[in-house]
Amino acid sequence: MMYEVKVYVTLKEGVLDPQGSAVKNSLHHLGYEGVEEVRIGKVMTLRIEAEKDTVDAQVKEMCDKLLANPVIEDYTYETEEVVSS
Amino acid sequence: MMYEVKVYVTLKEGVLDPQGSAVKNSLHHLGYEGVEEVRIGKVMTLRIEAEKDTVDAQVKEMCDKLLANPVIEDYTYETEEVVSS
Amino acid sequence: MQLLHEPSPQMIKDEKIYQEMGVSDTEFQMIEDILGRLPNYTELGLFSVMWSEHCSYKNSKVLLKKFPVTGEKVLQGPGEGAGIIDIGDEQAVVFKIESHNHPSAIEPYEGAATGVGGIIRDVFSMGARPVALLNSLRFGELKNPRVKYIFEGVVSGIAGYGNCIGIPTVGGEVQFDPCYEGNPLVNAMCVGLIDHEDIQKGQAKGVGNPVLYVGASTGRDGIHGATFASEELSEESESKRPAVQVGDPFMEKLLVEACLEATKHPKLVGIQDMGAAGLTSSSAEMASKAGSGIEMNLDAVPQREKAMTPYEMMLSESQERMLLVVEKGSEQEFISLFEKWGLMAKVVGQVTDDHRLKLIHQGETVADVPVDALAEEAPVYHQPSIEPAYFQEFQSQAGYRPEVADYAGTLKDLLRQPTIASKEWVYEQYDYMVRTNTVVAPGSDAAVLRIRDTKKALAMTTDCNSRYIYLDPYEGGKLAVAEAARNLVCSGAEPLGVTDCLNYGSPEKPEIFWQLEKSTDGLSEACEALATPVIGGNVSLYNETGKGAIYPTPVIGMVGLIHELDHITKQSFRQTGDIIYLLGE
Amino acid sequence: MKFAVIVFPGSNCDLDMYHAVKDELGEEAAYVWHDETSLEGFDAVLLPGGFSYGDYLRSGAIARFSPIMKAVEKAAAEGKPVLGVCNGFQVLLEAGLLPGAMRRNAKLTFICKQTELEIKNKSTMFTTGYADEETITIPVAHGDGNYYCDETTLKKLKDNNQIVFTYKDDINGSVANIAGITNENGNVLGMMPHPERAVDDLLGSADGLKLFQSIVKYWREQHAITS
Ligand SMILES: Nc1ncnc2c1ncn2[C@@H]1O[C@H](COP(=O)(O)OP(=O)(O)O)[C@@H](O)[C@H]1O
Repeated sequence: MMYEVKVYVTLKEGVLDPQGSAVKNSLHHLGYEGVEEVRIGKVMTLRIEAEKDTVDAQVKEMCDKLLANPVIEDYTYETEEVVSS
Repeated sequence: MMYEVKVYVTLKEGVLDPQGSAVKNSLHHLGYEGVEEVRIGKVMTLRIEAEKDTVDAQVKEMCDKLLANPVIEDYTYETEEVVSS
Repeated sequence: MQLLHEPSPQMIKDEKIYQEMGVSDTEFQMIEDILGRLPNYTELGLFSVMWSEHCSYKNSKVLLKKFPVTGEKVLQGPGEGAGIIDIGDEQAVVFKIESHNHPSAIEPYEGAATGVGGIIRDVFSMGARPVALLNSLRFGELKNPRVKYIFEGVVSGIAGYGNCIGIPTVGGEVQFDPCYEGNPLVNAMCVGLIDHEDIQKGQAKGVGNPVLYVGASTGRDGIHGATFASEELSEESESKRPAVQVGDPFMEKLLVEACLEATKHPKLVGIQDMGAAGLTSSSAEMASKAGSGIEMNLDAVPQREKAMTPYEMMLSESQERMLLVVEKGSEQEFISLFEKWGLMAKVVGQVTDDHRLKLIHQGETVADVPVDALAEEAPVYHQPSIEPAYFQEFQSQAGYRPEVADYAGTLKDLLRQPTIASKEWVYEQYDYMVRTNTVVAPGSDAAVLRIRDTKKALAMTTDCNSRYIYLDPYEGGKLAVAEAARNLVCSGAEPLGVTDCLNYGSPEKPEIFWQLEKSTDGLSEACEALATPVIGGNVSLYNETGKGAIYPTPVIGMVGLIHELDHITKQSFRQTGDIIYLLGE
Repeated sequence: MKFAVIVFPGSNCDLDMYHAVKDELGEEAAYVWHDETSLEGFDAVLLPGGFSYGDYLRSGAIARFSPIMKAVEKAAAEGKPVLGVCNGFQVLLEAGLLPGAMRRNAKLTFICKQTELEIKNKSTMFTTGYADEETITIPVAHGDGNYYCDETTLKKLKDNNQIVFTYKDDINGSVANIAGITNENGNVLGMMPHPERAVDDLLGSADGLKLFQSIVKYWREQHAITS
């Protein structure tokens, strides 16, 4: 079965995000004073051919091993079956 | 009102994604042969203080002006009201 | 199937679709005459890119002819990926400069990054190891937020590519002026070192020899302007089509190493990078130079996207790709060599003897055109030239002498000008030390790199004061070359030669063509006088926005040889008590 | 003494390491390709700077899965000197051989310049050659050199004397200005500044040479005892 998986990797709360602060400042310069915080993370879209009962475990493993660094990052993911047309 | 906005910025279809290819290859080496494609984008989480009827337009403007480059990137976003507790 | 989306040869002619590709009525007639029939869409595409100013120099050829291009030490003048100059001990220096102005204006990071990637390929395709990068940049005034965005993006793009690939970026220049607003200039230069015996040429010799495609797969990158919006393609998909290429410096790093290994292989016949006009220019030029032909099977071309048409494949400017011709029977050795570096190499065609570029797609011949017509026989124009009014006005002005009351204040004001101020913010983003040869880092007159295992060093610089050239193209042209030479001499070097990047407005305007004419006269004369031949370069015309043309900006890249490490001098004062002399008038 | 210089696809400072050891230090060195599996016969391991796998995803994240890393882990466990510089440091962090992680530089831009370092621990096998209170000049060249660790880890680093180098000025936002740390054992050193680029006055500084000389001195002493 084909799955489309979206993995969201974000900096742990408490870890300073220099990129986010830079974007926030730029937005303020552009006049968007209401922006109080910006945090920047990654979204990875994976297409995986896998068995229904293993896909979840596989994605979790990939995140733990490679896609996120647990020292500074958290992750969440969503899995969706791709219905071929 | 306080809003939490998630902006997803991804490379347009057809734009080379060297990061994604590198991650895909690495996942193959780790034994996840089923991974057929990886595309990497950004997710930006913004907290914005704004009026209900302007927040959407503001976010769209920010995306067009700063957060994404329409030449190579697409974006989508979700807006949610933050209920203070 | 997808070919159906393309207009028929008759439609192309009747509806003058060729004009959308920048081909004029007369040029279309020439193409028809050359082929003895109407070109199909793919063939027209081949001509349109090969006959573009960028590839054919049709408007600038008459001017380039004036440059002195020979010299005792010149091993390779203009005509190949990069020029080569002897530096003794069986070694030589290879260098070239190129522009990436337009892509940088719309996607500064990737535009600048891929500009760097392209010029590196020009140098290692000669068989040389790239040892240094330089650049020459022009932007509008920094007060404008869009300009600031472009400036920051360009600098980080240059840094991003050069740092990742591990070639030090050792020098350059930055100028800010309102004339560049909306049309920044991003010129990148690469310098390489080579042993004489390793010099390669981009030639497709030997009938039956296989043609190898190496590196990244082909996508729809950089096919723009010339594209025809067919009925089947919705507006939405059109807007999805990327006009700007994205670079992969990591892949190019592997490509450098693998190609340098390949150039040591006795069975390599020819190698060339796929730069502007990608597969088209590399195949047509390699065949034309060798007096041969090439037949390519497009189904074998590695493709990143689905259902690519021959037109798209031939015009794609996807980055990090090379074309090789190797001796028949050795293809597997080369494929294995590239595999070792994790790179894809595929046989996509063979050398023929019919002087034609023949393309096969899904069993059908989709293009069949003479290679010389593509590579050599583009029309040459001598545009009319008129002395602009502003020049006469400037000439008739009395010499201006500024009155300075507060010297210290004026000096500080000058130093505050972004064009004059320290460029540390820029060059601190470049890894200028990697490979540990950089003796004089950015910040001095010229950069100096030692040549390992010798007592020698190379000095290099890029220079151009476009305001002078605007005011007086002839004198300004001479000044640009002289400034570069002075920078080298002040570093302890003997100037060896020049590569130039001619950035101008539209040559179809007589006043602009006049600037081109006069300034190249000045450049030529100075190069002649200083015995620094022009061994290569690049032309970028049509640098204009609604507000007008940029200043004429012929950027000079110059390289010199330092015979003894002891001769290296820097710009900074060394110690208290040293005596200061002022030379000259 | 024989040094292994690990080469990942995308390593850039492999050559600089090699020449520093061969030409300036006068010891033996050899390149070891990332897909080898053994470091048999080497007395010390050097992980050079660069952009392994383009530093795509996170610096060092992909390289840590190279086959050679098992052998690097083994060498580290055996107490052999292991030095990771810049990208090499990032690989060691990702591999968990050193604590913490790297973020983008606080100002977001890449920084290349000579930097003043303070030596916080002069008794490691990497630093005995330096004099007391010596401030040294060694260049940095990195985009992701902003060292991070949590409070607990920082306390541990301090308590165990694992912080070896700090920047004199805050150049990239690193926690406690950390420029280089060792593991608990003291035989694995990761640092962002490039000692291999500071081994020749012609190129601006020779302050890095003592680091390599310290390794050799340590090894000679060990070797004299065991043989
Ligand atoms: N301004 C110039 N001065 C001298 N030679 C030039 C100039 N512009 C282009 N050339 C030479 O013309 C030859 C063809 O250039 P080009 O087709 O642009 O090469 P490339 O395929 O590397 O871009 C090159 O050898 C180049 O050095």
